[in-house]
Amino acid sequence: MKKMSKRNYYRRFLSVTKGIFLKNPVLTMGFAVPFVVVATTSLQTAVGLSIGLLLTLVPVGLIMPLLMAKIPQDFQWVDYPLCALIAAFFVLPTRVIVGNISPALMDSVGVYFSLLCVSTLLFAARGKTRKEPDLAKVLLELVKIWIGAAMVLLLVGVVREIFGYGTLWGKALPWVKLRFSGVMVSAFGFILLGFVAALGKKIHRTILAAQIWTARNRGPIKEKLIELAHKMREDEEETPEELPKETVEETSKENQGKEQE
Amino acid sequence: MKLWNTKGIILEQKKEPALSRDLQQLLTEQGESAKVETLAENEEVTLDRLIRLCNEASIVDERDGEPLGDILMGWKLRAAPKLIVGDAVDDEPYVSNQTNPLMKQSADAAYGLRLLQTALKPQKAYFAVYREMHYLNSRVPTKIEEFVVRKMGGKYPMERRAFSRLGDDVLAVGVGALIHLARAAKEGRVQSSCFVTVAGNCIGTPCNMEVTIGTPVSALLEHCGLITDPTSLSLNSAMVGKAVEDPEQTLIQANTSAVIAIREAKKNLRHMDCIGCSRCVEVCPEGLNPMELYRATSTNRRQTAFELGLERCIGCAACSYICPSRLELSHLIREKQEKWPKGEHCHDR
Amino acid sequence: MMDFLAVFAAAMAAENLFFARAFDSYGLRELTREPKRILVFGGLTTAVLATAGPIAYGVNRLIAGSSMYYYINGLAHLLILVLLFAAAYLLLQKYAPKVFDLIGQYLPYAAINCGTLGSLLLVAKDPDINTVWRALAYHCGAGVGFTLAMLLLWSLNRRLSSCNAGKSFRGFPLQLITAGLIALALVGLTGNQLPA
Amino acid sequence: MIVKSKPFPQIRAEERSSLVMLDTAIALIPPFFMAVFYYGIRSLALGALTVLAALVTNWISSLFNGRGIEWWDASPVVTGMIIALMMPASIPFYIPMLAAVFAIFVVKFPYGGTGNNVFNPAAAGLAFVTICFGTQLSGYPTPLEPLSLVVDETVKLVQGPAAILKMGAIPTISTEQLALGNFAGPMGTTNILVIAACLVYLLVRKNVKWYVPAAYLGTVCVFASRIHHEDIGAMESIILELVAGSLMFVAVYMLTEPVTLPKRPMAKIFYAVTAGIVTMLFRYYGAVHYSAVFALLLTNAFSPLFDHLVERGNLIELMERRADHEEDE
Repeated sequence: MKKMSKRNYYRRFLSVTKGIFLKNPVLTMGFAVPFVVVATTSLQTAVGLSIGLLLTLVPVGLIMPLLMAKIPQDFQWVDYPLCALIAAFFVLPTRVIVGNISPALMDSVGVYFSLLCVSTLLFAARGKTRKEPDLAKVLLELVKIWIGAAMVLLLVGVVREIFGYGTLWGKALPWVKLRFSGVMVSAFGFILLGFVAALGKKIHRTILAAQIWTARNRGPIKEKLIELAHKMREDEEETPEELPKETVEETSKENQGKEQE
Repeated sequence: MKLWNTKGIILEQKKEPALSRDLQQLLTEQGESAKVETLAENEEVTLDRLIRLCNEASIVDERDGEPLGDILMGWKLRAAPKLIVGDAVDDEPYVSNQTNPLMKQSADAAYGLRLLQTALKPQKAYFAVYREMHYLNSRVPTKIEEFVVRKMGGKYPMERRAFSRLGDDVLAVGVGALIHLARAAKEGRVQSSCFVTVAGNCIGTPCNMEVTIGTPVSALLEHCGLITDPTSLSLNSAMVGKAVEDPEQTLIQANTSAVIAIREAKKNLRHMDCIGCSRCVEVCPEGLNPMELYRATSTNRRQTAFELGLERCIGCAACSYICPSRLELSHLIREKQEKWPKGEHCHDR
Repeated sequence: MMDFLAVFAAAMAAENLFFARAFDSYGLRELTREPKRILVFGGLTTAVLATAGPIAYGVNRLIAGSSMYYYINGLAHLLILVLLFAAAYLLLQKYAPKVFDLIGQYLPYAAINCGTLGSLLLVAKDPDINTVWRALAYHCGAGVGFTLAMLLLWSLNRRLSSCNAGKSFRGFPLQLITAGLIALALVGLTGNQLPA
Repeated sequence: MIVKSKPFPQIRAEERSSLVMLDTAIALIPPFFMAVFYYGIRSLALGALTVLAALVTNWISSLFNGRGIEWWDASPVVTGMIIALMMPASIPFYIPMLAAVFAIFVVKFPYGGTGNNVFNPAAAGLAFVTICFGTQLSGYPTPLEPLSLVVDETVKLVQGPAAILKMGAIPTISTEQLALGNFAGPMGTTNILVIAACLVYLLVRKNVKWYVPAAYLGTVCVFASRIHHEDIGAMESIILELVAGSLMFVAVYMLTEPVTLPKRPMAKIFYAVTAGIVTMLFRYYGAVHYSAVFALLLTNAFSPLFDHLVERGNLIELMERRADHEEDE
């Protein structure tokens, strides 16, 4: 069985990049939604917000464990507001940096830049790295989360800029004839994010299905099939935003039964 | 609230031509030999005497298949019923095995009801037929001898609901049982036959028949003639009957009310997903939401199904009948109702 | 009074914190799982906003003239929220332990999140809101609007889980698309303008 | 002989789903005739292209869903026809087609296709293009001047009475013209007599419950008679509100769509009344025209909630009744 899982490159890839593709913080957990849905209207804003995210995530992740070690047990509840305050301090220099790159950007992002210090992504990352004593591992984890979020930000930014303004990074694209001002409203942001999330799930499922298909066509590899069925089940159980659990269990049982036959 | 209370449906009755045809007979000889003691000319009719008569003649109420003697035994311990109803209410399509004998053998039916009346001394006694039959060729008489024939209205499924609405002090006896009671009292005949409707769009001459209990279904089909091969063959009802797989092996029983052979058109197969037209919600007699129940059961969401009242479904199949997408709503809901254990286990997982 | 109601209604519907601004808190998926949680959470958010709103209005008046306003504005408002949260937490813990047991675990999430801070910052930017009353009305409306939005999404959950959607759309993506379509309907109130 | 029977019941009612949807499509044909009469052959081309876009998108998305192409599914036809009829006759072809694509691909496909959508596809499609191309949608050509297929700048566009009402003025249209629908407006929504006749057809075919449009229009009338311009009476105000926008059209074809309606009769009435209130609020305070469409879209989201509340009421009632029975025994 061990050999099998080593040979399964897709699974190894997913476990190494956990937080980027599997368990993406924006697409499956719904963190940092306001920035994706409303604030990201162009590639530039996406880049600016990604920098902002990185510059709040990493310092908070590195400073908090050191600070919390000094705080007595009775006052552990300051964890949450402290986190926000530290992030707010780091938003200040970020404002200056990003503002220097493009002053117009700060206007279009508006209050959302200040909100980086209270984003749910920050608190979620904090909750994940809280128990981890090794700072290098914390850093790795945070960077993975950041890449996952930044990817979605950039994707949404590019789509909205092309369809909304007909430009990319401020440069006009001559082949875009139609402009939809409607893609700038929050409504379209929600819809776009929903479709991106569905697309991510679809790709994941397609790869899994392809694996099962190839395994089936390669002769008597019953164990492999069972293992794959298990894996699919694990994946499904890991993501809490699936259907109510009863369904998942029953359907996966059915799947298993079918595959064993 | 009455305006919105649209529970149940009025089915297309399709009782003709079986209802207006004469009662036909398909009897084997063997049952004729047994005799019971008849009622003497001036004998006083008491409840005990009637119970004995019923038990000796083994008369069975065709409404639910219980011996009539047992039913009367129950009334011996209670106060006299306020009302006795000779039940000839056939609310299902095709079926007319109570109304037809009431019209063709009305003397016997009235005699049977009279016997019960003298024994139990109720305030009132009458016959009841289904009201939504006004478009039929044959008129049901308004009076049979001294008994009024009442027309009971209501939407399918009405029989059970209608009688429970009349109150607790009511004794309802099927017309078939009344006729057999009269025959036992007059001629001393033991009940060896029952009344069965044979109908459906595959049957050549649909009719009501008096059949010896234990005759195979195929004999009835042969007698009435099949035009084409049926796609479905069922006992008792086309809505919630019992499916017959092998007509040679299936035998007529005392509570069999009909044999229905239907060839279904291809357009009646499922051709679409639910379009949310809410017709099923309007017809459900229990006030459930069949479309949501169907969705919950077909995706195995047990907890939601119980929240929607899965255990209250009575399986009347009104939802499946009305569904314009021809989904098998009632079938699936009943299946899951049996498969999943009752309420206690459905805690939040 | 009419003025109060008008600002309240505008903040509740047209500038709904969730649908128009997409301010979330506590994770959309987790929050909309049961109505009790939404009510506790929404009630707390509204209470925090109603208390912090007038204070923030005063503080904003004080610091508005400063040359550093652009930079300290966000930090100052966050500080108000943090102090308010700390005070509420300690007071509740000491004087009302029963209430604390009930809501203590939600208090940090409800007090410090995108919704509360965003609402304060929007009021600070808005030139129309020039009295304490209006600020209070806006914040109450925002809190109530957020609660109603979450309740609406919760009521749609059962309908969403019963529909015959493809496996990849099930769950979170479908919820997002639904929220987007409701937001689309609310655009009819505000017209096509970018939120600041 | 062995007979394998289907599950019970073995008899079925005559009504079929495909016919139910086809009925709505049939009821949409008369407004199209009127559109051709007023604006020429261009309106027919608009309708055909929109329907085609909707159909093709639906086929593609049902392939994506793994259901296979359902040829007999007439609901995209209805969606396309509604979208086309709500457009000015001079609109460029791509706008209604885009609305149709959005309607099917965003509002219907993610939810699992026909019968599962929570929102009215046509309403969402119209809302989307209103946001994107608001200015092009608010100018209408004058009726009885047939348009050629290619519309250039020479075609004079005027404002519809709904926009004039919204600005606080009173449109000057004679009653006769109002009844005939001979005034500037979307292609199919001005002919209220024709729409009323189609409503009768739908009522006779039992595809529409009479109390849904009645409750909706009743609520609108109450609002219109209470709040109106000083210069006109209550009656005039009601007529103007009903005729000016797309209100009647929405009430007959979009509000009564079975998929998005609540399922319980009582919930349907709540829903219709809410839709009426929201429509009028959008008319008074909204920023866009087509206010009825936006209001409908918002009310759609409440439909499961109403069902849930009414069902809860029913359950409580049932339990009480059951408890009474047990006490009696």
